[in-house]
Amino acid sequence: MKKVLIANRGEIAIRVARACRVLGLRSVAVYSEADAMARHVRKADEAVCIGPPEPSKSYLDIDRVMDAVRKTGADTVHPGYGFLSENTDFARAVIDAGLTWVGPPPGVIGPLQSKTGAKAQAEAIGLATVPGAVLDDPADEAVLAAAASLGYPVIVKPEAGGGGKGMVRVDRPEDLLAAVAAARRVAKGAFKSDGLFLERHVGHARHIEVQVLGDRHGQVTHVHDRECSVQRRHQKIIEESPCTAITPAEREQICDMAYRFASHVGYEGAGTVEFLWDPQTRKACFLEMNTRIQVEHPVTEVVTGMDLVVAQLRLAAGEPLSRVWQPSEHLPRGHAIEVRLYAEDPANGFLPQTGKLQRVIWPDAPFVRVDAGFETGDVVSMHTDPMLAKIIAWGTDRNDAIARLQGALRETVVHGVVCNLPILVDILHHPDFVSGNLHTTWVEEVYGIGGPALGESPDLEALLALAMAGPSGPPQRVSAREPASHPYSNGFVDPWASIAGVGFGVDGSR
Amino acid sequence: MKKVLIANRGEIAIRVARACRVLGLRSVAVYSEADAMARHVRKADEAVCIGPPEPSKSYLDIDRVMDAVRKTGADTVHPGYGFLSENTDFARAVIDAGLTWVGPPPGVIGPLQSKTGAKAQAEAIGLATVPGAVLDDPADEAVLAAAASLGYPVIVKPEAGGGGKGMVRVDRPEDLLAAVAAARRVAKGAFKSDGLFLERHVGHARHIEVQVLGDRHGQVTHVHDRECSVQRRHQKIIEESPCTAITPAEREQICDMAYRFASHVGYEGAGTVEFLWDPQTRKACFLEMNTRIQVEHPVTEVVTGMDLVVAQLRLAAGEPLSRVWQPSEHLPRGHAIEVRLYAEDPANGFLPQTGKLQRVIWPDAPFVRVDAGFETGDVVSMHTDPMLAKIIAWGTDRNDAIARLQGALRETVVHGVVCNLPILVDILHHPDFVSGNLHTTWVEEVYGIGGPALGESPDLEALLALAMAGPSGPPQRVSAREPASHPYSNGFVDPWASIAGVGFGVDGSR
Amino acid sequence: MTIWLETPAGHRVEVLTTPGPEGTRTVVRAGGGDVLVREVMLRQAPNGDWMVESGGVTRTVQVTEDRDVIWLSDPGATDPRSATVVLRKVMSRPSGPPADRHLCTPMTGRVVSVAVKPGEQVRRGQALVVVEAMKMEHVVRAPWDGTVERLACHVGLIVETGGELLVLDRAQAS
Amino acid sequence: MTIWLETPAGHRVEVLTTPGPEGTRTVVRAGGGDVLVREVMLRQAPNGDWMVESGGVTRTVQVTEDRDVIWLSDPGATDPRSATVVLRKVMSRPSGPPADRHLCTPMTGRVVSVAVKPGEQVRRGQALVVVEAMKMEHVVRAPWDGTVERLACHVGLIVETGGELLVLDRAQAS
Repeated sequence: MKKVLIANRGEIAIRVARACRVLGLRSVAVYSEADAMARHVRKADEAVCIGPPEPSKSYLDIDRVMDAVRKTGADTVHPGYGFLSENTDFARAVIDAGLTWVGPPPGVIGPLQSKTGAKAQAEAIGLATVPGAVLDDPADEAVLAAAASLGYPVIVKPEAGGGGKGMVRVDRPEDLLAAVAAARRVAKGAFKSDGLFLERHVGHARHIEVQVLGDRHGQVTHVHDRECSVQRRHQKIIEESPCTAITPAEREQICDMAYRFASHVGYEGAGTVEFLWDPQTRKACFLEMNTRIQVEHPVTEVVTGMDLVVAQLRLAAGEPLSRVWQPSEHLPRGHAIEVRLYAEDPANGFLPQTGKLQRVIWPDAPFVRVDAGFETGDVVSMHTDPMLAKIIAWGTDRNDAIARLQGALRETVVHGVVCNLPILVDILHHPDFVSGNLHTTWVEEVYGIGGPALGESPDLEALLALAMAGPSGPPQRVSAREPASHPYSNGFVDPWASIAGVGFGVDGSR
Repeated sequence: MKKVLIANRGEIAIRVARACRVLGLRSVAVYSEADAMARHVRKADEAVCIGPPEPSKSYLDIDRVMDAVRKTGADTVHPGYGFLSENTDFARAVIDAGLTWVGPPPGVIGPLQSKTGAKAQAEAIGLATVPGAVLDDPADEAVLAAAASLGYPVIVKPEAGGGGKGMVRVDRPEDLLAAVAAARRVAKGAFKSDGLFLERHVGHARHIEVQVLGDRHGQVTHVHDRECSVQRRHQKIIEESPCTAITPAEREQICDMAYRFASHVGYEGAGTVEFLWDPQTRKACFLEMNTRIQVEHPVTEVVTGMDLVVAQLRLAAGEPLSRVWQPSEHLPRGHAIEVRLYAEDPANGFLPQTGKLQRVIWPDAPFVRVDAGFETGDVVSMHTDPMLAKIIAWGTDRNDAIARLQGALRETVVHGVVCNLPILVDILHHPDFVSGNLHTTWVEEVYGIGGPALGESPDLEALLALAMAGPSGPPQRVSAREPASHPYSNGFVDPWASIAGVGFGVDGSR
Repeated sequence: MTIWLETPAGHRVEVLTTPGPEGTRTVVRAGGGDVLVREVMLRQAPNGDWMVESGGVTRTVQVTEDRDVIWLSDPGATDPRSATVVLRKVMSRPSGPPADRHLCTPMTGRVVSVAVKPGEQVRRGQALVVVEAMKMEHVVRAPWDGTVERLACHVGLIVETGGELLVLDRAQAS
Repeated sequence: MTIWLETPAGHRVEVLTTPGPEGTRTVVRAGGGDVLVREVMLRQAPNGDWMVESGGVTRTVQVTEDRDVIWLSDPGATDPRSATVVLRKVMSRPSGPPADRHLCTPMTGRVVSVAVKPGEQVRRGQALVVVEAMKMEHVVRAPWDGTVERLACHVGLIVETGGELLVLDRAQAS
């Protein structure tokens, strides 16, 4: 193993390049034409263009990625998360080319791709699962009957989903068919499979997951738990480790469930077993297993001192688990919280935003880590995920971690594209969050689906700062009037429009 | 405690401001006219000018600093390191004004200011010390006799020293008197006291030190050890924790010596007990105690998960040690190494360099921390310490920490002012360093006093990069030709001069 | 030079700047120019930060001009939720807000379906157009009862945030 | 446009640049222009990084022009010790090296002592001037036997790196 091609973009591609550097491996980035200047291209040792802006013709095109592998002489492929990371065809193409695939073999990925199939495997070893029903009969009556048998509210989920895409909660029978149709369309587009299933909605449940690692020699371990209950649109936005809702005995039980499941499926590499935890029954139900590194892996790294991406590479190279993971050396210490900074408008239904980041300052403080995919001058395009960065704080306990993260977000500056920073700040100061009283629909219930009303009244301090606004002596370093240097930079978002309430469906005259 | 004035500058002032933010305290920076735009000014909540560029008329002027305290309504003063941090008059002025002083009381600082006095106190409780002699009789014969009684080589040290300033090793009697005269001049200028003493030079010794904490209620603890043997001009440039030269039993013994000394002197706040460890005898000799936070405190923070500056503030506020420090929660884990990046020319006797930092990129990777006092555009002036930043890497073991630090230094870019990055990189790859075979004169012995010959032959990769050098289509972002915006920015250093070997005492024609 | 700015809450303030050797003297007034909010000196640091001095005390903020808005961040703000605010230049704004009746897309994306035709009558809440970006669908619904006067989009069109999708007349006295 | 650069090891290379829509085509030659080192395309990223493309593979380096030198960093360099090099523009250098006999200060600082007078004869290694900065003393010694022709400094003077301290004639056939 000498040269690793990273079949991804954004912060995770940079994260993998850094792990390569620790191990003395060269890294190769790939990029679509929209990403020719992107930060992940600049942070790798080498980079190769793999096609036009549309992911389907670049990051998702197996042939183009394999061409890049051949061109650069990479001997190893790391898929990151999303894109081709859980694609068995891609894994097989890599392995068939005689290269090292950083992830479980296709024979392990495949069966876990089907969420209902994974649930069946969990049930086979006695794990509880959330009651659900496969929508294999597309007839309206069959769909309605399936939902009725589970009882409302239900959640419609794509069989091959990820990132909350296509998931929708349905509270009343009259909304079901439209929701199923929309979900099929999204699923078809996003995952090339319109298979759907229903799951009973568990009220005020928490999302708890367990990191696992497996080697190529049959050894598997869990690497402790994370909680990811703060979600919007069924997508995690704040994650932490450890989960503070459960007792040590419950934690041990959940971690053991994950260990048993990973052993049962013969897991290799890094993966995550996800559970829904019902605070009423205090029971964890198996949800699914993700066969890749997760967005939220840093909180585990920070509390355990374990570099999971380095571990992925070492395990893929054939090292035994016992050399990579020493349970006694990597006991969790303290508490870690991660926030995901998205280019999206929290005041406007969390809709993704695009444009040029005119000025970005990431925080930089002891016990704070930033995994950023963007910096000043970079462009957020409409073709790919709008996550700008993850900011992770560690503390001796949860309160300490919260205080450090609050301080870090104060120092965070994102100008030019509206992002979810204000709502992250608000959540970190919310009594429910501070007391740990959270569940997967908490954000919606507290802030509404349309998003919160934030930042409406700048205080005196802000008015003082206002004085800055005038054109003044020294030249402005950052100017929006410089000619667009990139074909996608004219996808500019007028932030004023959203703050003033001028948006879709609102009378433009206010 | 609501508002903390930080009587310092550079990275430590920023470090303290961040600790304030974690505790919800407002921070106040002070600055000399040379630092009006400095990064520490920009990172504090408020800032006040305290005088002209010369430190003696600003950072060292107690009246000016106390004026700033009154003007801003600060209720607490943190002195950082250097400047007034160990000045008993300043501590007394703060306390007499009814404010909280973050540090030990003057009655503790005072006796420890005298290095020979501190050694006497150590001897009083049975600690070994390095043989030495006070030079209270300035007569040449007395000085020569004192050195002769110790045996050469000897080290001339200022009584009230710090940062290696004024320290000089003398190998032969004929060099002694000139060295003593020079040391007196430096000591007088730097510490306002020309008191000197001699110490026997211990060959190939290691510098081991122990962090201690004490509360206002008589409780003291040690917070484990650090090693700082990589030094140039008697100043540390690479520090790590833990020290890998000693056995667990020896470590426990050294930490206990530090604990006993700190208890004996009734220590309060954060401090460091320093030892010289002789690998021949495997014995630790007490050197001195520093009554402030140290430059190298991050390596302890990173291995223990203990925020020492937050601890300083909490202890100063009167919290008991038991609330601040739990030995079982803060056990050292893994290994941490810090490098100090100085604006100095390693190829030219490590002479300090000044000028404008035309472009700076600090590394940013998991398990890497950067405490930076400067960024792009900032000016390094001749009036103050040329330390640009500290880069700290943590690893599961020493090799892992070295690999991470090597990777981080690869990503570090400093353009515009010559700095010691090349020698730091070289040291981190040196077999002696990698095997931990170090001592306090190792840098001098390996690289010579004049500094190493490094970066003489860029390889093919660099020649490729060379192609970049042409003036080209897109406008250059960074240009040295922009008019100087700061009165000190014309202290520019022509880096070519040093690389081409054109410097002091060398025939200019080459 | 004088400009007027509007805060997110809709307050208007006048900003008068006078460059000088010590920095730019800046006076901020509110209430139609009658109320002095603050008088400060401004200097820009090499990294682009602005240093605001008032009464001998300096604070540092980040400011970015971007077309007709100004992004302003103050890490030392008392309320961290308003650490960043976006101000609108009200006098110098090149064009007015989009006219009545024009429905726009709130995000950049591709039009994946258009459910109405010109001349069609629609009810408030009815789905008109679906825009997709990053695999997420956004349904544009009618904000009032009315008649589709004109379509400004078609399936497959890439639309940018604020781009017009269609013109919807208000229903007459319905 | 063509410029000549000198590497730290003293090698000279010719750099020929031709701007175009795809980037700047750049040809690097050595050996008096006879040896083609590399032909690449250059583009600058928004953050100032330069992207170097050759044979469809892109690498990223940092470049800063500062007067007559160019700082160049390549984080992917095979030898990390030469990740940063400083190159000299040899043709465009405004002035030659300091003339023979002129002794300069290697660091910016204050002159704290001057041990010689004009006309004084000195031996190689003799201390001439002491410069102090950041409480560190640097002793400027005679690099050869000779005669002090002229003093260009006095005690208390602030001198900048490379600034002349004195002129020391070489001793005639001594």
